[in-house]
Order: sequence, then C-alpha cells, then structure tokens
Amino acid sequence: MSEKRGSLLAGLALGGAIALLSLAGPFLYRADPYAIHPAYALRGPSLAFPLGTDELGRNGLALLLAGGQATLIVSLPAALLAFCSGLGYGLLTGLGAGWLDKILMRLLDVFLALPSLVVLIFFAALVPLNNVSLVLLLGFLSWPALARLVRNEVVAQRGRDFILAAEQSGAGRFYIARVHIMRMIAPVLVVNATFLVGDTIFSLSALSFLGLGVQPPHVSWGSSLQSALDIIALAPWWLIIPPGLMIFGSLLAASLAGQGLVRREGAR
Amino acid sequence: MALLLGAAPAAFAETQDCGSIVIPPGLGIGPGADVTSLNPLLTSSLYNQEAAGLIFTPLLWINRFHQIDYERSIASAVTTPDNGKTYDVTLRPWKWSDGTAVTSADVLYAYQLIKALGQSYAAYGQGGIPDIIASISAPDAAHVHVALTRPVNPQWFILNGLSQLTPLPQHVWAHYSTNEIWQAQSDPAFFHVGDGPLLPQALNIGIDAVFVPNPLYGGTKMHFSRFVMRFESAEGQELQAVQAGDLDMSNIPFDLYGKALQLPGDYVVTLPPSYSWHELIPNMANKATGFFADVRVRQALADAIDQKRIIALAMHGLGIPVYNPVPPYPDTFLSPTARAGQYPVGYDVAKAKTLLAAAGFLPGADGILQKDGQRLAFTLLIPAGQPLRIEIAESIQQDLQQVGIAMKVRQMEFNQILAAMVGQPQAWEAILIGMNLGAYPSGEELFSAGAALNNNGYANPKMDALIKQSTDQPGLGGLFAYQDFASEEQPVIFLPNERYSVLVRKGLHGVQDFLNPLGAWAPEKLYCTPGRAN
Amino acid sequence: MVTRRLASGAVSIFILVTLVFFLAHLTPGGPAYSILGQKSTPNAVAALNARLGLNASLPVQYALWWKHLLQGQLGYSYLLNRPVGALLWSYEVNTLILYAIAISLSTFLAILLGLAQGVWMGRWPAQLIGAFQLLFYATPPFFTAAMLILCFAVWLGWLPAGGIGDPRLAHPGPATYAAHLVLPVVTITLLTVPMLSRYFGAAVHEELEKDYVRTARAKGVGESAILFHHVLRNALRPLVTMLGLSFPYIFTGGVIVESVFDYPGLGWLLWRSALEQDYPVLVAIVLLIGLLTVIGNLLADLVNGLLDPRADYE
Amino acid sequence: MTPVLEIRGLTVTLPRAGRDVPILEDFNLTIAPGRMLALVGESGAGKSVAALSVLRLLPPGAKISGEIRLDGTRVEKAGLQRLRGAVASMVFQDPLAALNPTQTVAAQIGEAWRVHKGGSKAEARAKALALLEEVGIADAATRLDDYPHQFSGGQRQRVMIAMALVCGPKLLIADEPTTGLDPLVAQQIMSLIAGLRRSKNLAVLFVTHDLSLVAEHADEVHVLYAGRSVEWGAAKEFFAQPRHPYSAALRGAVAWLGQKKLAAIPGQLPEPEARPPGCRFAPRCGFAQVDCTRAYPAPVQTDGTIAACLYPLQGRQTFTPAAGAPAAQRFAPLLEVQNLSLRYGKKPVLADVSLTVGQGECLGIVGESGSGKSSLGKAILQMLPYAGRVALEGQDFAALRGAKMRAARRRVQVVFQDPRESLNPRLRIGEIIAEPLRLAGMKRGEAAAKVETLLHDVGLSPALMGRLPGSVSGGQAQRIAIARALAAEPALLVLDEPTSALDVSNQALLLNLLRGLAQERGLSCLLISHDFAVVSFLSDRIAVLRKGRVVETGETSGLLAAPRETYTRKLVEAAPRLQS
Repeated sequence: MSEKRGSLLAGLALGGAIALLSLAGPFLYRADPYAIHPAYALRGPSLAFPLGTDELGRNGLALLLAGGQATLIVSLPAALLAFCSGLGYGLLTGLGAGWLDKILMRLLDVFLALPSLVVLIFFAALVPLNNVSLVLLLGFLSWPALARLVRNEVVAQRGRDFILAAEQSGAGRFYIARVHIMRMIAPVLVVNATFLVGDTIFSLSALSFLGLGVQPPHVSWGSSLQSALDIIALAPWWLIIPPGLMIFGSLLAASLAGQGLVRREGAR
Repeated sequence: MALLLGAAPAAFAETQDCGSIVIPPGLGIGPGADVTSLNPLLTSSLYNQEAAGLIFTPLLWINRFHQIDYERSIASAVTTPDNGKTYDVTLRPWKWSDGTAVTSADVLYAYQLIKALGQSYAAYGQGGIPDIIASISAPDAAHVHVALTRPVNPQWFILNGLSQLTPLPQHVWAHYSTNEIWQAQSDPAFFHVGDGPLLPQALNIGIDAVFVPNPLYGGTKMHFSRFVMRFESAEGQELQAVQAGDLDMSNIPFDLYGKALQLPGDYVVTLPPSYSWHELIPNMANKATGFFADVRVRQALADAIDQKRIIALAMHGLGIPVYNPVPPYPDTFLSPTARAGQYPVGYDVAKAKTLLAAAGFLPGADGILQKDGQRLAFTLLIPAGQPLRIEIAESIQQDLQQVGIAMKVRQMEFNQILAAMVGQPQAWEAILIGMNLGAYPSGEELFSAGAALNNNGYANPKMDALIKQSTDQPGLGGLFAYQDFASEEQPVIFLPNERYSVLVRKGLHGVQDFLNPLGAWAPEKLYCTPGRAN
Repeated sequence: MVTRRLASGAVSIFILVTLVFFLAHLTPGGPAYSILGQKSTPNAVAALNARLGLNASLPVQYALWWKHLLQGQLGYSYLLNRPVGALLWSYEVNTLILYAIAISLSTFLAILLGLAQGVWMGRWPAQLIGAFQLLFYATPPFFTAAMLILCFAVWLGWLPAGGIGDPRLAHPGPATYAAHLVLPVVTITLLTVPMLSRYFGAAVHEELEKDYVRTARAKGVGESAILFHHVLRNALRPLVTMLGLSFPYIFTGGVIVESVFDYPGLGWLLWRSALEQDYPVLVAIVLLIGLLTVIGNLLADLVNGLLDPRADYE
Repeated sequence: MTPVLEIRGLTVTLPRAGRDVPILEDFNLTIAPGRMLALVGESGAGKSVAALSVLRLLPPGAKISGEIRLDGTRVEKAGLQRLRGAVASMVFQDPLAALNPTQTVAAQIGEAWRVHKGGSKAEARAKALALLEEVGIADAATRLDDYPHQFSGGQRQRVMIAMALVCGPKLLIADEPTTGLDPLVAQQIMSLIAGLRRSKNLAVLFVTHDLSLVAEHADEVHVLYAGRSVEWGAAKEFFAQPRHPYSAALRGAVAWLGQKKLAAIPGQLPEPEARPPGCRFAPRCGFAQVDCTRAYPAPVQTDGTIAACLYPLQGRQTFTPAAGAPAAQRFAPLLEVQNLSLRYGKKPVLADVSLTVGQGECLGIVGESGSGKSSLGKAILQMLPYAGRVALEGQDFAALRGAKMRAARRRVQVVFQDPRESLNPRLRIGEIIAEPLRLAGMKRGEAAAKVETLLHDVGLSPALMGRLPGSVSGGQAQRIAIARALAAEPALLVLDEPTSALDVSNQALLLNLLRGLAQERGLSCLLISHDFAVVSFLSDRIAVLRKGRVVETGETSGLLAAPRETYTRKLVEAAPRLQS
C-alpha cells in the first residue's frame, strides 16, 4: 500500500510546491521581471541575478516566477475545461442512441487525427489572444483524448447486470449516468484529470514555439525556453534548465499523482 | 559617421580554384529562405532576386554607392537629351550563353512581358514602370529609345525604373505564353539560356539551388566550378554549418556575434547595412488610435524611443539609427542637414513629454496619458518567431512606458499581419516591420496620399508636393526637401537598421565586393587561397 | 471486415480534409501575402489571387481540388512553385527515414524494458524501469531536445545541432547525414519508449498471470521457454494495437522535434505550410496523415489478426 | 507395490494482506497405482492448494512444509521439471483459459511430448493425433491445426486430458475438471477419466466440491473442511454411511433429484485467518459437545471410514427423500408468452416459444448452455428486442410506451447468476436495495425503514446497510439482490441461474429462502437453470428448452417420473440423484 500512496503524495507535494512557487513567487521575490538592464545582458547566475539574465538583461529568476504564474493561470483552467468537455462528450457518446454514438465517434477520430497546429493558427488568427482565449484554445486541444477514454469506459459499463436491474425498475438514462456510470468511471476520470494538467502545460509551452502563447513582454516557461533555444550556440544553460525543469516538474507531479491514483483505484 | 569597410582585401596571394562554393540565400540581408523562382520579373523576395541576378546581367548594374557601374551593365551609356522625358540607351556587345547576341529586341521583349504580366509583375509601379513609358523602340540592335508620358527626374527614372528592363532571351522565351513562363519560374531547365555569370543546374526543393559558370560570360572568369545556394532555414544552424565545413559563408545572428569572433580560423566580415530600415507604422485610419493623426504624438513617439539602446541590445551594436526615409548609408542621397546629423527628432524624453502635454494629454490614474477619455494605449503587432523584432518591441515598450504611453505587443504570423495592414484598417493599431528601398529612395510609393504601400491613412498635401518634386524635377533638391519634411512628419516612426556580419570560412576572399547591399551578387569577385579545405 | 474499416476510415479522412481545407482558407491572411511580403499592395494581391485561382468561391475551389485529386494531381505549391506530389515526396523521405529508425529503436527498447518489467514486477529492476518511464514520460520533447543540443552539440560539439546533412552534396557525405539524425532520433525515442514499454510491461505481467502459463509449467516447460514461446507472442498484440493508434501522437511530437532540430521532414513542411498558408501543400499533408493513421490502425489490426486467430477483427 | 503419491504432514501457507496464513494443515494422503481418490470440500477448504502443491504450482510467496513423494522419489525444487508432465500431470477447471488461445492444439500437445521425449515435430504431431483419438475427439486428424476457441467446452477438456497423458504419467491430478460443464458433458468426461484409469492403470487425484459426481467412480473419498482433513476412507463405506457430521451435512445439502426438503448447513465457512480452535466444524455442528472446541480431534477408525471427530456418527442414519410433491393446483394466468422468437444479428436464438406462468406458480426453464434460456428470461424482462407476444396480467408489453411501459416492467424483477456482477461495487448495500423505492419517488427516510424489513425478510442483519458489496460473501450478495427485487413488489420474479455460482451450503440456503418467499408472498417466479435437480426442487411446472425450442412442458413430479421426450430423459438421468 505504501508504494501507491507514496507516489500520490510525492506528486501532490511536488505539484503543490511548483504551484505555490509560481502563484505566490512573484509577490515574494519583488524584482520586476520586465526591467531591461543593457549592461548585464546574457550573464550567468550571480548574486544580483540568482538565475542570471536573458539577452535583454532581464532578471532570470523574476522571469521564471512570472512565467510560472502566466503558465499556471492558463493551463489549470484549460485542464478543467478539457476535462468537462471530454467527460460530457464521452458520456453523450457512450449513453446516447446507437446512431449518435457512430457519428460522434467518427467526429472524434477526425479531431484526434487533425494536426492541432492547423487548428491553432486558425483560432489564433481569429480570436484576440488573451488569457481567456488561450484557455479556450488549450482546452480545445486536449479534450478529444479524454472523450474517447470516457466513451469506451461507459460502453464497457453500460451492459452490466446492476444497470440492467436498475433499468428494470424504471431508471432513466440520466439516473443511470448520475448514480451508476459516474461512480464506475470515477477512477478513470480522476487519473486522467491529473494527466490532463500535464498535457495542457506541455501544449502551452509548445504554443510559444508558434509565437501564439503568452505575448511579449510577458513570458511563459515555454516561451523563455524557446527564446533560449534561439541562442543555444552561446550555451545559456541558466536560461534553458530552470524553465525546462519547471515544466518537467509539473508534468512529473501530474504523472506521479496520476500513477498513485491508478494503483489505488486499480487495486479495488 | 565613418563606417568600417571591413578587412582590406588580402594582397593577391597565390590563388587557387575554389571548387564548390556553398552559401545560404540572404547573406547580409536577413534570415535566408528557400529560392522559389529564377525569373527576374517574378521574384518578389530578395532571395529570389539574388538567384535571378546570377543568370541575367542587368541593363544597369547599381553599385554600393547607388551609381551605375557600366563595367557590369549591358548598357554602355544612358542619355536624356531633353533632361527627363526621353532616354537613349546604348547597348554593349554581349552574348547569350547559347552564342546569340544580346540585342535591343531583348530589352523590348522584357518590357512587353512586364506589360503582359500587369499586376503580377513583382515590382509593378516602381519607378513608374510600366505605365510611365509612352513608347519604347529599337532604332537598331544596339540602341533603345524610351519616351515617357511626362518629364521626370532622370536619376529617379534611371535608377528605379529603367534598371528593371533586364534583357531577356527573346529568341527562347517568345515561344512560351505568359502563363507557361509563370508556371516554369522554378524549373532550372527553362533558364538554360542566360547572359549572367552563372547558369542554373538544379533547384532541389528544400535543399539547395546549384549553379555552374556560364561558359560564354562576357565578364571576368569565375574562380570556382560550382556555386550552391544552400537553404538553411534557422540562423543558429548556419554558424555550426560554417564550422563543420558545410557552408562557406553565413549570416551571424546578432546574439551570437560575440561567439562568432572567437571561432578559430574563420573570419568575420561586417557589411554595410542593407538599403532599408525598421519602421513602427502608427495606424491613423483606425478610429481606436485616432491620436496618431496628431503629428506631435508621432514626434513624441520618435523622441521617446532610444534607438541607440535598441542597437546596443537587440543588434549588439551592429546597426545605424534612422530618423528619415533615406537610409544614412550610403550618404549619396542624404540631405545636407541629415548629412550633418541634425534631425528634427531624436531621443529626448523631456521633449517627448512636453509635446504630449502640448497635444492635450494628461496622465490618468494609472499613469497612462489620456485625452477626453481616450487612453494613449495601443497594441503593436510583430511577426511571430523573430527574436530581433521581439527584442526591439520589448525595448520600445519600456521606452514608451516612461512617457506615459501603454503599448502592448502581440506576435502574429507574417502573412496575417500583411493582410491586416493592406486590407483591414480597423483590425490593427500599430505594426513593426522592415522596409527595403529601391536604388533612388523616393517616397512616391510610401507616403504620398493613397500610395500603393501607404497603409496607415497618412495624407499630407505638402508631403505629396515634395515627393512629386523629388520624382519629377531634376536634381536632388526635391529629395532633400522631402526627406527633411518626412523626418519632421514621421509618417511612420523610423527605427534603426541592422548591419549584418558574415562569417567566412578560412581561405575564401573577396566577400566585401561579392555582396552588394542592394541584393545583387558579383560571384566573380570571390577567390580562394591555399589552406581552404575543399 | 477490411472494406467496412476502410470505408469508415475514408469517411473520417473526407471530413478531416474538408475541415482543414475550409479552416485554412478561412484563416485571415493568405498565401499571396507570404509570397509578396513587403511588396503586398492591394492590386498585386488581387492579381496574384486571381492567378492562383483563390478568388473563386470556396466551394468551387473545393470541388476543383477534389477533381484534381481524382486525376491524381495534388496541385501546385504557391510558395515553392512546385507540384505538391514531388514536393511532398522529397520531404517525406526524410521523415520516413527518421521515423523508421526512431520507431524501430523505440519498439525494440520497449520490448526489452517491458519484458524485464513484466517478469520482475514488484522487484527492484521493475521499479527502476518504472522510475525511468515516469521521468521521461514527463519530459516535454523540446526540453529533451534543448538539453541534448546543449550537451552534445554545444558543450561537447560531437554532433550538429540540427538541420540535415544532405547526402547528395559534396561536402557532407553520408557520415554527416547520419550525424544529423542522431539527436532527433534520440529525442523521438525518449518520447515514445516510456509510453510503449509501460504498456508492454503491463501486458507481459497480465499474460504471466493467465492459466495457460500454469498449464505450460505443469507440462514441464522451462520458464524462459514459456516467456518467449507463449507470453511474448500474446503480449505483443496490445503493443501492436498501441503502435497503430499512436501514429498521430508520434507525429505531433515529431513536428516539434523536426522544427527544433530544423530537420526538413513532413512535420517541418506541415509547420511551414500552415504558417504561410500554402493551402495545396497543407491539405495534401493532412490527407497523407489521415491515410497513414487509417492504414496504421488497419495494419495493426491485420498483424493482430495474425498474432491471434481468435478474433475475426471487426 | 509403492504408492504413486504419498503426502506426509503437508502444511501450506499463502501470503494474505502481508501475513503468511496457513491454508492447509497436516494433510496426509496416499494413492496406489490405478486407484481414484476423490478430494472433496467446499471452496476455501484448501483442496486446490493440496492438488497444486504436488507439482509445486502454487502462487508466488507460498511456503510449503512436509513431504511429498511421487512414485517413490521425494519431490524437490531441483528436477521438478523432469517430474511435471512425465510422472504426474494436471488438468484444470476452465479449459479455455488453461489452453494458449493463439497456439494450435497439435502444437500444445506436441510441446508436452517434445519437452520430455525430444524428437522431431512430425513425431510429436503423430503422438498428438494418437492422443486426441484416444480421448475421443471426432475426426481428430482434421482438428489437429484448430485453435482452442474452435472446440466446445467438453472437447477442450478432452484436449487438456490428452495433453496431460501424452507422456504416459503415473498420476493424473484433476482440479474440478467438470465444474462449469453441462451435466451431460460432465458425465462423459467422468466416464472418459474412469476409462483411461483402467486402460492405463492410472492413479487419479480427483478434486471436486460435488459429491454426486464422484459417487460412481471414486475408490476412496477424502473430505476437507477449513484446511483440515475431517474424514477419509473407502468410497463404498463413505457413501453408505458418512461418519463425520460435516460429511453427513454436506450430503444432506446437495439437491438430489426429487428432494423436497434441503438440510441447509447454518452459519458460514470460516475465513483462513479466523479458523476456530479445536474442531473447526464445531460452531456449525448439530452434534457438537463442549470438549469439541478444546483440541483438534485425533482421527478415529470407525467401522467404515476414519473420521477426525470425538463423536463419529454410529448406526445407519439414512436420508429418505420426502413424500411426493403436493397435488398440482390450477393457477390463474399471470404471464402469457405466445410464439416468441429472437435473433442476435443473423443467428436465431429462440423460435416460436409459448408458455404461461400462473398467479403464485413457479415455472422452471431447463436447458443446456446455448439453448437460449437466458435470452428467454431477458426477452420477458424486455431487455432484448423480440417478435411475438409477451403479456403480463393480460397487458401486452408491445402496446405500452413511456411511463406505462416502465410501470409494467417494474412488476417483473430479476435476480442474475453472478452476485458480484449484479451489485454496483461502489454503492452501499442500503442504497442498492433502496434503488427501486427511490425510483418510485419514496423519501430517503421511509425507504431506509423499508430496506431494514427487506433485509430481515432475506435473513440478513440490518447492520449490512452501511457496508459495500465487496465485503460480503457470494451467498449474502445474492440475497441482497433478491431483497432489491422484492423492493419493487413485483408480480413475477425471473431467476436466471441464481444458485450456480454459489457453494453447496449457500445454494441450499438460497433455495430454501426462495421457496419460503414464494409460499408466503404468493410470488410467481420463472426459474432458469441447467441443473434439473435445483429446478425440480422449486418449480411447480417445468419447460425443457433445446436449441431455442420448447421440447416438453409438464408438472414437475410427472415429468421426473415419466419424461415424454428422449432428450428430457437424458437430462433427468444426468441430474444428481440420491444413491439408494
């Protein structure tokens, strides 16, 4: 038992630390992340700048914290949005009539095969890029995978005896979904919710490769990593490793928590 | 402003054949992109012009100082008996690569093809071509007579207009329809006849364009047997490639300039800036940013922006400030006041603040200036994924913050920015973009009311008159008056232009003369000395 | 069975292509601006659109596109002025090489790790592998790529940071071509191995618990014989299905890897054509991805059909 | 003659929840060549563990002490492979899972041969063919390259036996080989094993929970209860007069054909962790005295078998079947089914089935697996689309829609076969039973009270309301399912194989409960099962179903005494009957 709970606790602890660092950080470490210091451009870590400076001489640590804040306030709500729409779509497909299931599944296959890049550029051009639209954009990217999972799980549960018995006593489709289905697919949902958080953080960071993520001068972990990549020949490791580790840390926290939950739920 | 001319060419040590020369497109101009067309009439991008320039010798070769180098031109002389309305061009004996002589008929054919292409012609309207020409005729094989619809400033027409009539192999191309010519623009086989130094051998999509010396080329012989334009699409990779021996030259991204200097063996050549500038286009047509229409606001913007800091930070010191619509290098067309460095605008935060106060802007609660309810705030659109532009924008944002102007920055795909700029005046507030100029820096396409490239609704009768004078009256008086007035008007906020440096592999020389900031290459200037691993 | 599967696959692809076709065309901007760049003036753009056939109504263009497709033509790339078919093939070769090496390497490693994890479940080797899987599952590809470039290309300078050494060029021979492949392949492998090996390990462990393994032991068959003759074959089936299904996942990862390493493969071409709205190339690539995904799933099922006679794969 | 199998003082512990729990203690057994010993006990008694420990096939973490000798040589960890399959081999309960689904029958039998005898593939293939013919697989030559899923249940078991005997072992260990097979098929497998025993002078250790099965074939019987041997000896003696109270109770609880009264064994089988001191059957034993609980009773040689009991049963207590069933009453019609037919895709399942169930009557539906009996139940419950007319109290379901249909369906409730499957593992037992009440709009408080009475009606304590289904035994779970069905106050209760997943003692309890409920509440029910004895115990009338057609219907005792159809007669003969 300890090994299962261990990874769950480790995941939550790591995730909590990162969230705390990013959300509270900017208030604790007072430096202005966007102040440009031409004289100190591209310097390694020093006392004045614990995490060095970027090519415009901005404070690396302050950027990292501001980046964390920008990343989390967008990716967490996006994960929630993706979770709800994926769950809704999955339930609708799983419980709906046969023909509805066929159509929605066909549509789902299309979404899963659709290169997210095309969709991104389309929406990014039409919708003014602010935190809200980013949440919608990211939410849109991650829900299909969860939808398919929920649908398959619902279809697997739909034929079970205790559901037939409930229907025999006059249970309607919504009662079945609310009382029986939700409880049975709860473990799958919980586990994938944690992985979803990891996915949205990763997608936001990938977005900055397109210049579509957080807009300058604001930064997200992904955009700092990306701008560091442009000058990789100068080996600015202090610009690459911290944001990379923060993204890695949040993804690790999500999968650790997810892993712990899988074993705990799976064990029943 | 003495400009470093780069290393003096090495003494004529014992030269050796260079074998293959491999360089990326866009040397000295910007991040290279694939060559997609070899037809000089259809090349909208500078990189395509470089490739086409290798195959066809221009009617008039314009050198680094914007003077015609008759040594390298097909025309041996251009005269204008009535000082601006009619022109006589004498051609030099010259041969096509299949031995046929280059005649005036080839020049006339080029003109007819431009007329046939109409708006599809890449430089339509530049230097008045083609509509300004009333008639063009070839009294004999070596002479072309051009009559214009109205007398114009000869320098303007010759440098910007006449120079476009690159002779084309009429005896080969005439068999094809305009559409077929359009369709074959990227097929090397179609360009087997050329009169330039090189002929195209292959255009491998996404990889390179390979050229071989034109056996019947009239100019000096090449010092190499193969000339390859290699499409590296990320600047970071190019430095690596030069060191690894994959490339002979490459642009040095500004951030990596320091590192490039220490690379063993290879050496750095810093080039004069290309004939262009960066500009922040304030959109006066957009109701949301009506305040740009007030010249004092535009002047305040120009005064608030510290161009020297931009050069120091974003361009690592390799750039020149620009305050008027004539790039300061070469100083051929600089007005006396500009040449003396006296511009009506310049980095002066206090002046900017007084100008804004005079314009009636008072600081709001959040410190941002506002006038009868409208905050002095706007969003600057910049092309996505270009580190240089991002850094310029971030530096400007800080500067404007000091004088109480709030500027947000947003990255957008380049073609979407252009679409908004050209077609949707209400969809954008300000745009940061580069602008390249023709040999004669007149502004008829840029700032006169309703001009093709005037997208921010700027219109000023005095500006129109001065521009007209610079293109229609002979002499440079018009040009000088126009540039001084434009510096005062700041129809777009002029920003510094970067000076690219090129990393050159050990043993390769003549780079300075080979690269011409106006984009035309002189491959015969390149030569090699021993010690160059081939 | 196969025909029904192909039919539903065709429907998906049809919807996919239609969606992307309209999505791309409706995005503001347009290829004309990418081509003309600074020289974009209203008249020049209009003339270019006319020549490219872009000012016809969208449904007409769509119908035209299908007509050409049925005649086997994929149209002309606006930006590269080249027939899309030839264009696609030259980029696709690079992607195929990259993916062939990366996926076969990943599958091989996944099977090894999976076997070890399945057999020693609960003991330290399995936990070690589990930790490895967790770590690299949580690593975003561009961070892996950045670290690899930092270490091997910049600090150690052993390998090129990116791009592609084209074998046809005089300077960079096949050796440098291979050198350019190393880092992208390692990145994709680190991207796919955790997922595949965890999946395979679970399958192996599940098979080991099945009754027929106990019967084999009762027959006196040795442990290793059981593992390779019985368990490996049955555990491969879910892995093959997983491979068939994971094509889109690997491709999206690939787009990022190709753009970070500036490796001119299909992912990179998709990236560019999407940005510059080179519609014919974009839609052609999407069509290709759709086809490869459907075929990938079908192949996975056929292979599984061979592996397991029981299922007449519906 | 040295015995084939000798087991001395065998004790086996298995890790459960972190602790090593003894499953089998001080187990002794010997089997001479050619003799068949039946090892009998309920699930959890440790009989499978005993069988598996002979060839050390126990799950990981099992610890074993004591001595096992096979054909004279001690079984050690080393050389185990040489023994397995050559000296002794095993046959398991679920043949489909025990065969590798992706390998041909010839390959799997051939493997058993080549592991020990080597030789070429062709030779192994010939051997496999010979064995398949020997175990009675029709036209074995064409079936060599078939896969396990292409054989029926019985044929698969024959393949398993072929595989076990291919190297001519001296001992065959069969762990419940016939459980889960239809009675007719089970009987054929038993006679196959008996035949092979004689022809190959093969010793057989036959593990089962079903006494009736081994009555005709076993030479000796060994009864296990809660991990200890309680009685062992010659089969003739045992069946004539079981000496240990548990053996006697076990015989009484089996639903012999025609039996009208079942002696259910009170209480529950103790969990391995919580086995009582002294004689483990004492808490449930009718004859228990005070000293039974002090120490585990030493084995006593009675005039028949040996029994580990301080007060073995004396004299001949015979079990007389009860008198004939009450006279058949006429019942008013409740459910009418006319020419009902049903198809899964293109496969016809039921064809032109007609039957009626009267008010308070219990109709039995008997048929082998694949006869469509479950589908008939589901059709009547409106869970499957069908053609034909099904009417409850004169009201045809086809004419009903929406709320009327839902109300009509509520009057027909169902109890499924697998208790685990029929309860939502994540809902509290109180909530499960209250579901039909809540669906009818009853408030939470009122429903809770009703649930308590229902729990009482099915003989369960109200304390169970707060617990989850996972924490109760199979028998208790089935009774909860019944309580839930009763909550909807149905007119008709459909029971789909209600007892086949239960142990003998739980089966008896459940059948008695159902019988009581039917009489008290005048509840009419439809009992579906493949076990003729169970159906005959409860139902007033029986319909025999074969391949989707009703072959014969009749009043229970009349049908048993003189079945009209040959198929029915074969079914009746295969049913467990009391040995006179």
